[in-house]
Amino acid sequence: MGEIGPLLSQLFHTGRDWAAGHGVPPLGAQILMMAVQVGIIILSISLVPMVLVYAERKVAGFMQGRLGPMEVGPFGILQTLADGIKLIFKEDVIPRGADRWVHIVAPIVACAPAFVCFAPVPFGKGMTLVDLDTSVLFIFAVSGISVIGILMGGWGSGNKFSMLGGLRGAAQAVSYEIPRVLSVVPLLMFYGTQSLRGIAVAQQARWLGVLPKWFIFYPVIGQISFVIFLICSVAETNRTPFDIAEAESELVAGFHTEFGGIKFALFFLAEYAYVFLASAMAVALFFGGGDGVILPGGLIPSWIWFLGKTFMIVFMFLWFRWTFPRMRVDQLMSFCWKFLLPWSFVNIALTGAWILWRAHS
Amino acid sequence: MINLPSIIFYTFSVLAIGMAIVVVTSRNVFHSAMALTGTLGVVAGFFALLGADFLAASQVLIYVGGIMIIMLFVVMLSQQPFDALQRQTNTQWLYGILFAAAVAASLIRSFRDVYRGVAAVATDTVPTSAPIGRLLLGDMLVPFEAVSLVLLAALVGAVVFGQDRKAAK
Amino acid sequence: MSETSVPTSAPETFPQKPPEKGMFISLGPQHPSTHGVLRVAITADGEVVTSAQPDVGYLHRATEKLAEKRTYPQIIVLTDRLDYLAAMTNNWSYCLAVEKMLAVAIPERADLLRIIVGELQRIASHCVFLGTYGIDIGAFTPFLIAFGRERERILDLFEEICGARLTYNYIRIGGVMADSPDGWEARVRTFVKEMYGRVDEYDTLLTYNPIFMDRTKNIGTMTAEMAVAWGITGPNLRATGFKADVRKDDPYSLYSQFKFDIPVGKQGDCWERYWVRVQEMRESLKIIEQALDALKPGETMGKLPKVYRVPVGEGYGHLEAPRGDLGFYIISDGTPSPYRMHIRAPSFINLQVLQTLLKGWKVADVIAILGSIDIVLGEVDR
Amino acid sequence: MNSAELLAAIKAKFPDLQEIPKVTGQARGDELYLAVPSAKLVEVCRYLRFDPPLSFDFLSFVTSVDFKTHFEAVYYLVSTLHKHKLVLKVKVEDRNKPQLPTVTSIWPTADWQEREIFDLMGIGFEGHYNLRRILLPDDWEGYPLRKDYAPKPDRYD
Repeated sequence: MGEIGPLLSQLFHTGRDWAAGHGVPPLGAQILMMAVQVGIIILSISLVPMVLVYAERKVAGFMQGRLGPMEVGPFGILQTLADGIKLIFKEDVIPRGADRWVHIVAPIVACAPAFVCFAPVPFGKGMTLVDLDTSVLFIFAVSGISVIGILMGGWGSGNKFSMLGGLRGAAQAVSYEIPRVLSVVPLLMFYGTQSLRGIAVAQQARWLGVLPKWFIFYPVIGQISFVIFLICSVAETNRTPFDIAEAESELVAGFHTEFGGIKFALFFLAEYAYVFLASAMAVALFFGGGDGVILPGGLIPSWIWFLGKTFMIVFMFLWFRWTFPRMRVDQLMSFCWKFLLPWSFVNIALTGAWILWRAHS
Repeated sequence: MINLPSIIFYTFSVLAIGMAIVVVTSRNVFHSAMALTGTLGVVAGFFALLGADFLAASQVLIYVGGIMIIMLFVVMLSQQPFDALQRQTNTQWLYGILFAAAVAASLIRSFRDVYRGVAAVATDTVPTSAPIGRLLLGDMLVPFEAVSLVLLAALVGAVVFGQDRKAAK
Repeated sequence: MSETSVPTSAPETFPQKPPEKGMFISLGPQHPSTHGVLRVAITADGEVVTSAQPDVGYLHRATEKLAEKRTYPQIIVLTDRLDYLAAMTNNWSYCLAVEKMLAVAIPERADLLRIIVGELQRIASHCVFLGTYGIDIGAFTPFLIAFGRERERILDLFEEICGARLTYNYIRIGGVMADSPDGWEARVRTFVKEMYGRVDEYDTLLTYNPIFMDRTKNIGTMTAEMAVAWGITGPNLRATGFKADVRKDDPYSLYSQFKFDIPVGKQGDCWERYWVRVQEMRESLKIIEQALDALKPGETMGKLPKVYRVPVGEGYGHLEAPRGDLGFYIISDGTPSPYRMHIRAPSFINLQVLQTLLKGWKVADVIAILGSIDIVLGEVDR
Repeated sequence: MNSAELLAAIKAKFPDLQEIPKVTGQARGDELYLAVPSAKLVEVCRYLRFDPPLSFDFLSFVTSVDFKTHFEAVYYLVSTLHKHKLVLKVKVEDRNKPQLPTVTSIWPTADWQEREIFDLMGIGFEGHYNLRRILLPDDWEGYPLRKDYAPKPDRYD
């Protein structure tokens, strides 16, 4: 296995040329290839939640002294597939008191942005679908749309508990969005670019030829940034210890109480897609993207490095979930506004000082 | 001239106008708010179409992901679900339409004069965030900070008005 | 008997309807955190609870009436179904009452076996509390560790000694059902040794977790005076700093011979109610060890005729069940079945304090407070 | 205080209260049993609760018994300070309209226990602030713990 980025690029060029050679206008061929690329990304991102759900259940099982799914397929690896099939074929129930239209659209609004967000993620050398100049901002902006899906789910169910869950989830997501964006600002200042790929590539260097020049290894600023980013990402994805939006002991299941079948699956898909997205972003921002360590370059292709590191971060998400209790709403908010936000400002100031010092020396 | 950008532009325009009409005609406040969200999202699409990537992203981040969510919040908190499907418009809708039409006409007139001969669609997408940053923290620093001061004043005012009288004592 | 002969209307002072101001929330009877079929009618002004009325009775099975139609030994089976998480102590409490009336002597081995299973039962019951309270607060893993690992071990031990895992019917009037099987004592000893480490594990996982402490510290505080006035017993009372334990105050069985401490809290908040229970697990382990040391071969059933009559009169036997002071008040008219049996159910009496305890706390704390009272609806509704 | 001292202390204040003596051959605990007329119940309870040498601050349980000719309410009191116990027995003669004064103002714990008695035995408690059925449905007919209660066949019978 080598780098598949150039290979894919080659493939798309060949495909476009082939289509153009068979009488398809250039514009059409371009759109066709775009569609193929988008299709590939949607398919692979849809597969990710399946893997993550399986991983979650296995990790939870091992942490709780049990085995997790074992029945469907060897070691239960087909369990998620079976669950998916079950969910698709379930009856679609819309409660009588629900706002029909909002109820139906809500899962789509929650889920669709998750896929769009993967467009500028640099999965490896030459594996960035759209290398946007403002990709960091783009991801933050688009992932914010999902919050509306949560609110719609809360409103559209016509259920008090759902509405409370939706309100809580949205309030939490909007609040944590702010320190999350601010935690990335030091990186933007440091590398002078907003492109995820650009930031990842800029980190592919070594200190003294050994320690990778990843942002996480920059003393103080790197660690503060990463910790704030990680905490906020957990909160953004509504997972324990920040899962007050779906707190099952208080709100039954929060905003998705009334959703079943494929609509529930879409909410679920969105959650895991965002977990993966946040991990991928953390890798690109703080862990040098596809940059390898220890082994000489090229032995293991960059995309394997990237996915490996991403799954390490994903594991941290799972680990948090199965270890921590849930915070209370007001504690959650004060933690965000009185702790994370001031520290992210401090970190920006520190980074500014660092950059000034670097410029002067 | 039928090319890809113009097709997208007209699709977006139809969407934006259609949803804007839903905003003022829908009886369900929540539906109105949703339609407004859509309108603002399409505006971001226009920005993207013009090559203003930073503006497009900011539009989505601030309007769709921020302001609209706060508005939905207000709608959800202030209304009992589904018992208030009353009309959004009052009896003066006719004057409203006339006034809107007058504003639209004057805008179209002035824009036609100003932008005559200017291409509607930027052909090359140059990254805009760096120039915008330089502008905001360079030539435009004073207005930029003045605007933030206004926002701060609004924030303080909101806190003062929103404060519980009893709690203040 | 006419229906109108008894006043049915409540005085005007109590608000039957929720107050006009504020939001009405009906928590339950189907809700994940009510631990069964309990309904709490809450009125909240904003986030603050202004009134709370627990609504019970969804699981009422008329145990007291049923008892009037059964013979004394048959009633033990009914007691299993009260607090189904601590059936051993239910059996035991009932047997204490009947044995008082019969004035029968219990062999020492039977008493020690009772103490061992009773304290194991206390640990098992607190394990369930710990797990479910973790879930209430949002931590799922403690449940599967405490409930699925340690409690399972205890249930295995119970299964060996009496053949049942939930409704034991092991403690009988005059002694216990059967002697322990071969090697059972050694297995209990190994379990106890391991369990010390497991309780430490709970401390690292949940007890001293900062988020958990944030959620439960200084929440739902109760003073000792309030607790005594409301008749609260068990860990809930001890969490207020009030040192009260039937095992010490009114020693039954052989408890006066054992050395153990009564853990007490300081201010009776949710965390201390939890912490007292964790400490109690440790004390129970100490008692079990001492009881195992004292265990000598011997009879396990007192000298009772095959068919016996309970003399006319009355008896009250009570003991320290995992949830508090569990008592059975029995009136006998000399017939094979009791004339009247009353159960002093600690869950029922502890639950009523919610009416005042919840007032003034945030809606988000309701679950934390409700969970920390640790009720079993089988006992509340009887 | 032991039973004799307790009795003396209570007799000093309420001379006409009678101890219920233990009948030989019958089973009973070592506690002091007192018969209290229902008219004096609240007064006696208040004294028992707030008199420092007595201070029966803990009402362990309240229950009732149907003796076919009359009802009897049983109050089991414990002093957490002095560790002495006392059983009060109150006769309710009127089977048609059984009434007792409530002791919720002295021990709040009587709240639900009195409601339970009202629910299952049908004894009313004057002054109780929330006397409703607690365990049975609100529209239940009759009082099941009475000896003459005949269950009505429902749709499951």
